[in-house]
Amino acid sequence: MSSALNLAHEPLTKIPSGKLAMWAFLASELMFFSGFFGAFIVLRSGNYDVFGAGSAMLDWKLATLNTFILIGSSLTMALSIYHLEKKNNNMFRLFIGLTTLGGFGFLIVKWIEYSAKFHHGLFPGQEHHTLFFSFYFLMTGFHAVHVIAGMIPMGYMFFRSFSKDGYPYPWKVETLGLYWHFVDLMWIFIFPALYLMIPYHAAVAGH
Amino acid sequence: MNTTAAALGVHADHVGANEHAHEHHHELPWYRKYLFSTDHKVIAKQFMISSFFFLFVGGMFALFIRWQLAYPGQPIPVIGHILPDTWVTEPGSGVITPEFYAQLLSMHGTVMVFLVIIPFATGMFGNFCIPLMLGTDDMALPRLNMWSFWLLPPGGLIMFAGFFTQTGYAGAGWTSYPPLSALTQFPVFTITGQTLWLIAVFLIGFSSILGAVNYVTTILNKRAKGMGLFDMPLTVWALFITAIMVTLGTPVLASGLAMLFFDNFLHTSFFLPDHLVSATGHGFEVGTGQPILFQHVFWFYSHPAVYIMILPLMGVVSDVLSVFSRKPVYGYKAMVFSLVGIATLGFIVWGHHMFQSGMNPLLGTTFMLSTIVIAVPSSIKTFNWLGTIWRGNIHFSAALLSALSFVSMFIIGGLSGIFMASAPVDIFIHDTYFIVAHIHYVLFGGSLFGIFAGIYYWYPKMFGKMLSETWAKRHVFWSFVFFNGTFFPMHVLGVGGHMRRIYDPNVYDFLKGMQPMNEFITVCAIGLGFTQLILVGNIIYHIKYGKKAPRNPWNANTLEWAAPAHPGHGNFDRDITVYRGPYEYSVPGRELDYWPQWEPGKSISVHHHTVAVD
Amino acid sequence: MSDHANPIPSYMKVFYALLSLTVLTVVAAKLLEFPHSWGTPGDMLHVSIGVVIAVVKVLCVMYIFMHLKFDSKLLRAFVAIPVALFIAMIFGLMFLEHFSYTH
Amino acid sequence: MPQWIERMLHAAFSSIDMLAWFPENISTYGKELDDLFKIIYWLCVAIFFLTFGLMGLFMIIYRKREGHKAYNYHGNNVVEITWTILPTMLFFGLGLYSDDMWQTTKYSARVPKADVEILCLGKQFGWYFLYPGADGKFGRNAYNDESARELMSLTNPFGRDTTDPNGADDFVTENQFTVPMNADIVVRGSAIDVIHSFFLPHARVKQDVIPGTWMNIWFNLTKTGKYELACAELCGSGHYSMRAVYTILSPADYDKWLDQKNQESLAIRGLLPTAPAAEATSDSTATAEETSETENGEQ
Ligand code: HEA
Ligand code: HEA
Ligand code: CUA
Ligand SMILES: [Cu+2]
Repeated sequence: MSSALNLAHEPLTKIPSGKLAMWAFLASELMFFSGFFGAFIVLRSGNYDVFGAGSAMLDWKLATLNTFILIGSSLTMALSIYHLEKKNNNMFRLFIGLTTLGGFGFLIVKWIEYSAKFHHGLFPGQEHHTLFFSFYFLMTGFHAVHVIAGMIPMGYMFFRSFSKDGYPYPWKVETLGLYWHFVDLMWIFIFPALYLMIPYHAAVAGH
Repeated sequence: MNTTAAALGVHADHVGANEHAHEHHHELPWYRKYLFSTDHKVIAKQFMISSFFFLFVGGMFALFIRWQLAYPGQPIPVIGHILPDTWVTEPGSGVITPEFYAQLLSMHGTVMVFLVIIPFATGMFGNFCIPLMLGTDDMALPRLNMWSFWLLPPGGLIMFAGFFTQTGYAGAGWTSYPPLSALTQFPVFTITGQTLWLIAVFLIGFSSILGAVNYVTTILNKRAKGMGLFDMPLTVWALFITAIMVTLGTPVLASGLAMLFFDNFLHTSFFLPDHLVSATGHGFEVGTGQPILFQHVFWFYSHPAVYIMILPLMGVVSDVLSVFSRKPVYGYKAMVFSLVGIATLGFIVWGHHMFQSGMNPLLGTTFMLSTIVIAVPSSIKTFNWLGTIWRGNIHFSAALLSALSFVSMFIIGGLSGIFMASAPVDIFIHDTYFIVAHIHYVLFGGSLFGIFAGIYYWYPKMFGKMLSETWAKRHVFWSFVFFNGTFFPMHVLGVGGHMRRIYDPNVYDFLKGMQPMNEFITVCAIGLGFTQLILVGNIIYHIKYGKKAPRNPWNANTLEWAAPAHPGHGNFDRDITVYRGPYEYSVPGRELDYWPQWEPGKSISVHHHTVAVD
Repeated sequence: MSDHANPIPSYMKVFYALLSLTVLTVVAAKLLEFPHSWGTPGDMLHVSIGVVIAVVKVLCVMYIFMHLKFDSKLLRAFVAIPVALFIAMIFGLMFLEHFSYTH
Repeated sequence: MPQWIERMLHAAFSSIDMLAWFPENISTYGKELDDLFKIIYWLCVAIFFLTFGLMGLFMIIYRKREGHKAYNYHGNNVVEITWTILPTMLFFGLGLYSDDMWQTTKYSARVPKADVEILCLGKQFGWYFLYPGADGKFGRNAYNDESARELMSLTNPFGRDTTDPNGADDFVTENQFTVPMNADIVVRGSAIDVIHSFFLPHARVKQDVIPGTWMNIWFNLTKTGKYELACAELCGSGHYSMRAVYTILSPADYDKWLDQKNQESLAIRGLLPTAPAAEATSDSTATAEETSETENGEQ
């Protein structure tokens, strides 16, 4: 009955509701991570040596690689949106596929990193963990969960793009894209915080 | 013809008389209609039912607490012997144990805050009022809306599942300060009541974030034609500000809960210092966490949360007062700006809960000043409410009486907040019953009476039936009386130094003289609990047997009253265009004392008066 | 945004910028590994370089990849609020922990 | 009328005079705090009567009357600004006025030079106090040396280093402490397991004590006698029973008490040949070395 009425009109802000809601949700995600970063800042100052020693044990080369992978997948994500809007389904399929692949690549590298840590007896919260590794697993873990959560709809879109008319909802991809860039964005902060800010002498002394 | 009907507005009640014809458009299976519905009105009712259920549970917990305080060492009547003889009651006696007492008060606080007031205030009113008052067909993202409800019952269930763990419910207070909430005598990967509590609150928080995201989007994107932001009723404004606070505040709590969860479940040490000594705990050597950090994170959310719990009701009360005084809200813009002010300041005052916590006293000074400043927007609101009824033509309906109870109880609760806001005064009254009195004056006397007002006001639109005004007034009256009997004396206990969260005050010599007062409180509390049965009975009985409600029973202006008496999916049966603000009551030059927003007509504003022109 | 000019060049530019900034931040961090402890100028410099580069990268992502550059002013204002709060909170905490305890 | 109802009603009516319920004040700054409370109280009473009076008045005067129409009025900015600025000034005054007292009680810089210094530890569910003993100096312990935290254990909660000669005469009391009257007493408080709160209702002192950090708590008591210490922060099921007593003695009596304690503790360590027999303590956790606090006649 509402179709005849003027109730269901264009969004007043000209921003599609899904997109606006995604931005609001990302604001909330930002605050979620800011809780972790806040705690990180506070506790790092009280435990400088522990954080230095822990950070020195991380593999910054793998992490740099992962940064490249995520940046790349951000690019392919943006490109896939562009091509879907241009109704170019094949290119869309290619790029959304590449993005998903990027997600996989990221997780694989992450897994290599984690298993090396487990191998060295570093688990979150076992008796001999250090506070630094609690943060390491907390932040990268939640980030990885976000990566996985993004890959699920992404994979779905990839498979849908094989159907006859291709994937039909550009705005959904755009919304997902916002999310994916956010995941990238969080990594941009996590990377230097965990891997790069090492005090040199602690790195030597601590291990 | 459509336009004339619209123009006639509420006079066209007969237009809506057979509106139910519309509902049978496309029949949905029952579970899509009642359970997994995406209709905001159904979701609002779901929130209402679950909140009432949890109110009952939380209230029962409160009565157990009260029994123990008034009659320590005596078995709980009736129920005492049903309860298991483990950590719940002393074997064979039916007397609750200290452990169980701690769990009761923790669960009471948590349930009331997270499962009663927040779902009532944002979940129920948010869902019901926003689309209807904006004159639109539904939320911007109906499916998301459904999810925001369906995360709540699992959250509640998980929390209550704590009862079946080895140690029972979470027992560290609703604030769950570590190390208490992180230390367990069990190895890693053991699930305790506290673990479940953390998961549950996390889920509930997620539920309110999803809801809030939706509200923000809907309010920005889906207002009826012609409706600017400053044509929105204050209820919607309040819900809008609240939703923003939820979006920005709740995730911070979630991050704190996540860290606490790892401390509790995996024995990390975010909030645990090194070398803790306890018979059961685990000491760390590597890295020093900080217990106070959790308090910062917790109150960064939970102070805004107390405003999350009251702002929507402030909006509701403004609407109700205006409608039943037949007068515009005094200082509409000031009301909006004070909402914004409360919300903004609300994010920088959290430290007032931590004056005695051992954070740097310099911060105590800053937080004291900011806290005192936040009372200013609250006083603006109070005076504007008084201004609203000033020179009105007050109809004493149950909704108005509840709203006035809200205002008066909020004043008392707010004034007791001023004592605590002064850090040196807080030294003595912190963690005493003075605080408990404050909590209940603002949360029960404030929020819950606001919720009563909202229910009495919107019931006709929710269920298409009228409530019994007589019984409603009885309920409000007795609630008011028993409420004050229960919670006013708590101020006195607090001044006497009576600590909160203690199982048996008689351990202390200086508290011994207060036993009679505790008994008086308990008797009133029982009365208060039973009085709520009137409300529930009234609601349930009149869903079926109530008089059919007209479209606009209160002769109100806002858009929900343009909808059919019992709106179906899609809400409206007419085009909605908004011509003026929501509060044009008693406009000179008009015969009727109200002027709905959807009714065309011109007016001018002369010296703060509105005058109709033809 | 489809009515805007072809965005691919700007995407690529951002992509290269992000890559080089990543390299830059790693190199800077590795070069700056000299003995210093918390709160000393050395640490401050170390942290500030990392944070500033990260912020630049994030702005690139938000402006181009997330289309804020092409979006309305309203949305930009909308986004600014939480970002401001985020920054305020981070700085607030840095401030807090400086003054946290009465020893 | 049944007696219990009478008792209750009496309680309800006597509650109206709230200020009469304060426990007796025995500390120097306690009076100032109480006075501040009273100022706010009377301020609030005034606001209460103002707002409730107006509300009641409006409800009567402007109740619904047939044929009467309300006044269409949207508010007045001058009025609005007035009632914004007035409370702001009032509140700021209150805040500034309060702040001085806050600084006195809590700022580290304002903690006076200690006449008596005691360490205090909260545990589930009781309190330990450590006195510096005859030499007036603490030995190495978790308070004055961070690294001594490693020594902390259930039997040595203060992490005392037994090899430090300064510490040989330090002694511990459990669930009670004794202080002189009219002296600036500084308590350094911490906890070993969870957060507790050091609450002396009669002295108007409250401070949470947190594991891992030491709080400065100071007070100056003006009366002799025996009073209660309570824990004011939920710390587990036994929170309610985490009570201690403290005795305030005149300076002369205090010195006597201190001498006696020192004798006892030295005796226990075998440092003195003659020792007044120390009674066995009732508490189970502390070792003989730690629990030399047996107080004759206490409790
Ligand atoms: C709806 C919930 C709600 C609301 C609205 C408030 C409102 C306020 N609260 Fe409250 N508060 C809680 C819920 C709420 N609080 C809860 C749940 C706790 C306990 C948590 C726990 O520890 O478990 C708590 C605890 C709490 C504390 C910590 C106490 C302690 O633990 O030691 C403090 C301290 O400052 C405080 C202060 C205030 C102040 C200043 C306001 C102000 O906003 C009030 C402003 C209102 C008025 C002042 C009245 C109206 C104004 C006038 C009539 C104008 C004229 C007035 C003057 C000129 C004075 N609150
Ligand atoms: C909105 C919040 C809210 C509400 C409504 C209440 C309601 C009540 N509260 Fe509570 N309370 C808190 C929030 C609330 N409380 C919080 C946050 C704390 C702090 C917890 C902590 O320290 O961690 C607290 C703590 C607290 C204490 C302190 C415990 C302690 O420190 O040791 C006490 C003690 O008397 C108490 C009592 C009561 C009583 C008697 C009621 C009564 O008003 C309850 C009356 C209601 C009922 C008895 C139920 C109503 C019945 C129905 C609706 C029946 C109909 C339903 C069906 C049939 C389905 N509360
Ligand atoms: Cu210790 Cu409560
Ligand atoms: Cu607060």
